[in-house]
Amino acid sequence: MSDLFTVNKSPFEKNSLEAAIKFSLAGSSILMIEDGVYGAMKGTAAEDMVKGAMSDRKVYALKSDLMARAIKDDRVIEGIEVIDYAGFVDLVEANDKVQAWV
Amino acid sequence: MSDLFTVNKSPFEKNSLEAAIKFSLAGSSILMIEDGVYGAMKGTAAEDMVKGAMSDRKVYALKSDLMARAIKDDRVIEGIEVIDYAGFVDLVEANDKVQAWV
Amino acid sequence: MSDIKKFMYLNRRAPYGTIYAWESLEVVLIGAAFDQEVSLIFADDGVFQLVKGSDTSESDMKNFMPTYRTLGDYGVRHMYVDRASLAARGLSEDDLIEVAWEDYETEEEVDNIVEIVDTDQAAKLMAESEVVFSF
Amino acid sequence: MSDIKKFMYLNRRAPYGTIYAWESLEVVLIGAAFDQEVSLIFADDGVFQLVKGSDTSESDMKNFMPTYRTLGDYGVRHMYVDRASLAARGLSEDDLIEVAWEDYETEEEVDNIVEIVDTDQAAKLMAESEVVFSF
Amino acid sequence: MKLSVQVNEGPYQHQASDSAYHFTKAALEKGHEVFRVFFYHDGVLNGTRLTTPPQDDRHVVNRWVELAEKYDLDMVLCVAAAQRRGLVDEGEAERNGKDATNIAPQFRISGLGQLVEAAIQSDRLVVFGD
Amino acid sequence: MKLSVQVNEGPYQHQASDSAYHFTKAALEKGHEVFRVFFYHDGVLNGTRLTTPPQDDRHVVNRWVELAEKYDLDMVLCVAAAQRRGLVDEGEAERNGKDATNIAPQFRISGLGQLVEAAIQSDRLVVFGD
Repeated sequence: MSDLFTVNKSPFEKNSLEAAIKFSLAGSSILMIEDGVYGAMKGTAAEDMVKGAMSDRKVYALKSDLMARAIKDDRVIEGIEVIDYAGFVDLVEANDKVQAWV
Repeated sequence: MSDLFTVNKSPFEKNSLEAAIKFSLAGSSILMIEDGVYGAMKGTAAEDMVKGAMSDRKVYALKSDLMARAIKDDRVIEGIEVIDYAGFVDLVEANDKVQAWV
Repeated sequence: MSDIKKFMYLNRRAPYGTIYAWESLEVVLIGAAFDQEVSLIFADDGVFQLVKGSDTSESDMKNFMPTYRTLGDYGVRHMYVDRASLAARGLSEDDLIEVAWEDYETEEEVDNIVEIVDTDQAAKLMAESEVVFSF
Repeated sequence: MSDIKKFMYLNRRAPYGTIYAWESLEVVLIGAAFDQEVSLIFADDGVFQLVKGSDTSESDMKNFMPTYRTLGDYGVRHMYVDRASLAARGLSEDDLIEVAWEDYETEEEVDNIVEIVDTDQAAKLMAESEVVFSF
Repeated sequence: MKLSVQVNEGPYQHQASDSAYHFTKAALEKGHEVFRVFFYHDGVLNGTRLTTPPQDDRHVVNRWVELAEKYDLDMVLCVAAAQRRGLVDEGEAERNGKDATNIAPQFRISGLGQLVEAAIQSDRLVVFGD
Repeated sequence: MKLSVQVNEGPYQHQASDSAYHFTKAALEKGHEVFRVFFYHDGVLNGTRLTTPPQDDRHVVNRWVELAEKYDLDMVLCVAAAQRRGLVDEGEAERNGKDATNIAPQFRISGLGQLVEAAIQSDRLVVFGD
């Protein structure tokens, strides 16, 4: 039993990422899309929260959204997996269901 | 020189109220409307922030929005002035300009 | 029977400021025709949806609060509320509406299906659902 | 001369996730025809609008980042960036684009009108403006 | 006082249009001059005559139309925002080869310059958004 | 895998419709079945044929239409949401006394039951919103 949580809000603006982490069980996957990918950046006020979640959850970020927001690979927190839309589809298939945390 | 800041977001969901307080000078007025009126409630996690702002800023909340959200007068932080739309218009006139913090 | 799924409606938004709370309710009402196992969960600002005493007479908006009280009649079996979200907003169980439920076949009755749960329990309940509608 | 006002465009949203950043720019571009005293301020997630290196080739959205670099030609005199907002996002001045400005009459030139300011200064700058456009 | 109002969100989804309406109405009732109401972003969607809200709910579009009729209000939809979102009058339909219009009476489509002009001409600009 | 997709925001204002489109396209290209794309809330505004976006930007509506043509996609606009927001087809125009329609080809207007049915019939429901 594992779920995919999508998060599309900047962690500096809205509490969606924080909430998704809080309400996700260990073993869940979290996928950052749209403005949610700001949560994948190194060196921000949200980094500790994200790293904490990564201890027992898998975190992904969508490549095209990172690119549009000028977040290069070397600015992405290590351990976050960068995927494209095909990878997004695979994640949806690999998990039991998807929960959107908007 | 004094400005009116309008805030229409719940302080638990978005950082608009916090930002409006941070970027407003002493002597400014802050008007809570729409979901922003949740910031006027007693006993919440945002109460200290609001009371801090009230030391040198005047805080208002829109009556019809408080009513719709079931925030009765006795749940409103003391010192916050509850006004109607006519009062909103008067505030706009009394201040040099209005800044919307959405 | 494989067509009976466990539905969870996740409500994280305050009412009135946006339409999501109301249009989410509309799905629940329509969904009653489909005989699924339906629960609602209220977290973050979604807990404000259940606070009693809403009065829209001066805002000219439709007051949809009474609809929540009827959800038991629309096949909703559980309405969970996240305890920490309530606490952060200075709210307690006394501030929330009560929703009754009755099984007309078995005559089983429940006075109030609104139940306050811890965050861990809320997370488990969502994990055990088969579909999560997010609003 | 009473028709010359001090305009401040307040930008607090990230680009692309919503259209506000781009449609705000459109106002600035059109507004150039009106010869006002125009400043922009970037705070909270708005600071992300000025980060260089945006690449929308894989997202099929219009890349409007180049437009910011031309704002000096559209009568924008100052682009202020809130220091604390940058710091919370792990960003520094090096991450931001530069925008040049030239007065064609006096031949006065400024290499870069992007200026990082403290929150207090940002508050003062907004207070001194006569109109604040919020996006 | 001479006011202008900017509305950034469409009807129903967000309360912004409701708030803008009640504010504008209160200002007019107090005798203030409203120079212009400018609809930007999704705000242009307030100007469609094709809505049919439920009978037990307010009619956001018609309220604006009636207020404009009563007070001779200038209600402008931004043309660029309207094109992106499918808000069309006769002129736009002709220019862009559309086979229908959906603009409500009392609204007109014009350029962003109308917002800048409103900000210059008015004592206050009040913005309602999401 | 059999998928359904829910879109809660209109075109351009939020990226949600873009994300939903790219996701749906990727799923179809991988050979998955998309049972239905359901447009709810402001999402119904994706279904208007009256948009004319700038030439240098993507055409969000036409992209959906072309995807539906290519893959025979079922794209449903919620009727209640559509009525509030002025999205009208022939039947709705007749029922509500409207003098124009604005629905784009490939879209159809139907009830919320179509969303519930999609959730029941599909292996996964993926929601894109604000």
